[in-house]
Amino acid sequence: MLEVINLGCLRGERLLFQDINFRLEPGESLVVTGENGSGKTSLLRMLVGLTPLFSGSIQWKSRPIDQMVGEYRRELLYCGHPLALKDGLTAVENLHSIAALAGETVSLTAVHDALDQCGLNACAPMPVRALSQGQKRRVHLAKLLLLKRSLWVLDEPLTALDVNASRHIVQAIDQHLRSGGIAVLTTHHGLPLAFTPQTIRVGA
Amino acid sequence: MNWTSPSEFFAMGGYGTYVWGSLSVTVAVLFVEFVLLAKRRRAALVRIKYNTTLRREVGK
Amino acid sequence: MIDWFKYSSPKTFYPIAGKAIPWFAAIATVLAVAGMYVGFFMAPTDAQQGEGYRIIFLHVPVSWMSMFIYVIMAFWAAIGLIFNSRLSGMMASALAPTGAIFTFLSLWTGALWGKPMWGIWWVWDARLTSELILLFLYLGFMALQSAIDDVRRADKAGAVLALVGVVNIPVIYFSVQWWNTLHQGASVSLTRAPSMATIMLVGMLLMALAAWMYTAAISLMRVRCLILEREHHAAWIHELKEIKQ
Amino acid sequence: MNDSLGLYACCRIAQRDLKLAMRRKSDAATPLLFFVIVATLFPLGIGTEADTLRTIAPGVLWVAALLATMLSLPKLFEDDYADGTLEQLALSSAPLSAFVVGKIAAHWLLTGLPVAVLAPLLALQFHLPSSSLLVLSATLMIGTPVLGLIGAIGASLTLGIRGGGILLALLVLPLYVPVLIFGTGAVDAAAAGLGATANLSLLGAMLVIGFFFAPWAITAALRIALE
Repeated sequence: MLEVINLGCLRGERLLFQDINFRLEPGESLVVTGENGSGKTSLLRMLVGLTPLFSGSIQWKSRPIDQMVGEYRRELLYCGHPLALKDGLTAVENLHSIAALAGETVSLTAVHDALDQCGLNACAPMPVRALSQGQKRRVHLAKLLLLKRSLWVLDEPLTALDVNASRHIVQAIDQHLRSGGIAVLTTHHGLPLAFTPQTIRVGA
Repeated sequence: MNWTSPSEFFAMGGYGTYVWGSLSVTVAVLFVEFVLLAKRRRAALVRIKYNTTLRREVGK
Repeated sequence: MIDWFKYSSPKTFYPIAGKAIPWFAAIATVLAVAGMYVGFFMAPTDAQQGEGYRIIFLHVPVSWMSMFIYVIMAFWAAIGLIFNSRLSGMMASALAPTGAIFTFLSLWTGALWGKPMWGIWWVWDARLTSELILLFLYLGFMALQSAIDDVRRADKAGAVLALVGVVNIPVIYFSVQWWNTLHQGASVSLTRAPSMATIMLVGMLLMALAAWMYTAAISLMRVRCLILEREHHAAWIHELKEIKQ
Repeated sequence: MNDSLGLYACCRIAQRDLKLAMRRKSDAATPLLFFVIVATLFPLGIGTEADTLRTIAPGVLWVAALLATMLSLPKLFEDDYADGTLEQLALSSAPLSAFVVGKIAAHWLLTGLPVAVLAPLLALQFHLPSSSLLVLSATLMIGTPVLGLIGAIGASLTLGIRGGGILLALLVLPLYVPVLIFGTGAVDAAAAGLGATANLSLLGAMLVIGFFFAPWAITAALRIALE
């Protein structure tokens, strides 16, 4: 499904990594490890198509991703470092607009359901400005449940989450993999997934 | 030939200031551009030479 | 079929440019001397403007060149965006300062011509005004490139700006001319100098070619500087004879 | 399918931007206030002689409008860029250019349109004949979206750059020249009793051309900024 061949990344004048190879089939996951500044985030951004490739290729269903931009993006969900939430909007409004801007129409009940599953029903009508950092993160990750996408690319999904919320996320990822999804993630913490993920280490 | 004497040439029929003002500034600006570039090149070379020797020292 | 991509690598281009620079510089000097000789010794005195008109042998070529350079710059920018080649971006960056200098010189010589002809230093003439805006475009391009730290991003952003600029230049020129006729009536045009004799045209063409060759030489010099600055980590740089000696 | 998706995306982002602006009304009103104050300063600086004011009115009001729309341009993409929304938009299955157009439309509704509505009132202070008031408003109606399209190019190029705001002005102001010339030209022509249609149609042509080309440049610049 997702295949990465001889991927290399040049940042400024520095070669961050080269010859990265992996292949993920439905139900499989990959954890990218490495030190700060080793290029984990760059790898993910290449994977979703934000950063152009310096060398190598990325294929989805045996076709290079830059040849099937629209199709690939409809199956892809990327959660980066910034949360992409608007302080002035409520949690519900934020999720609703995120879904709409991602190109999907979702009902308000679906939004509320997703928030419920993340344990945020009390926060739903509050402006995001009033939420704690961890709560914001959970709102951000609620879109994993809201948008039905087959490829999840998550950059440090457990940052700023308490034990309880982390477990929620891990469960969500497990559920995603069980139903035939693919996940690529970076993490500093151990990630007690039900299926053993592939791991890859970037940087020298 | 238009000019009978050098002084006539330099006077430019009363327009000397303007004609020579244009010419001198043009020449000066282009010359300065050249000099600055030559300096820039020297600076770049010095920096690279420094790095090269550093490499050799480390390589030894 | 020539392998253009081979020549677009900085490593191959650097020595070729180094060999070409003296030639361009020599041709520029010869042409400039010939042009000046024609302009100052062969061209006759103008009936209306006296000797003052001889400024056009500088003014017209630098003005042509100032506009021409922007177009070449945009050309390299487009190539850089399409083929994602590093050298094209460097070419565009190398041309901008020279273009800005020629634009400044065009304004300077234009003002020095305007003073005796019209009695004032600055006339809101369509051409002069367009040149002034062109200078702003060059300065904007250079400011944008120097404000971005990542050179690859700087090249690409500059390329987009150059393309936007080159699309806009005709619109700007047309609008300024429209505005000029509206506010001033017919203005004295600099290039429509009365009864352009063939010999004057020859002088101007020689000077224009000289400016062209100068631009080639100086921008190649600047490209070489840019290559040295940007690729200083590359192994081939350390093998150059100017480094080894 | 793709077109309707684009249109939907365009409307949704415009709607969201307007909603956000309505929650911070003071921010939204700043450019407008700026416009009024700048226009008021000119009579104070130049004097209150009616003929002089009448002559400078189109230029002053147009330059003030131009600066007012430019004032809020750095914000156009900056917030979305900083909080990561922009990269999500770039990864959306809807085309990025649709979002760009939507954001520019919202920006215009918040600055260009109110300025165009307000300008005739200020023009009265400058003793502009009532016949040219409507023309002034019309030129601003057509001209400010062009300013928005051009300005957005500058905003996307200077995204995330130190000193971006002032650099934006340097990049964008020279490109504003044609709009300024045809905008003020129309008002002058109307005041002189000549028809303003020629100028207005030229402005309209620029709007059409800008609408087709600017989004391309903006999306290219945004993707470069996101790399």
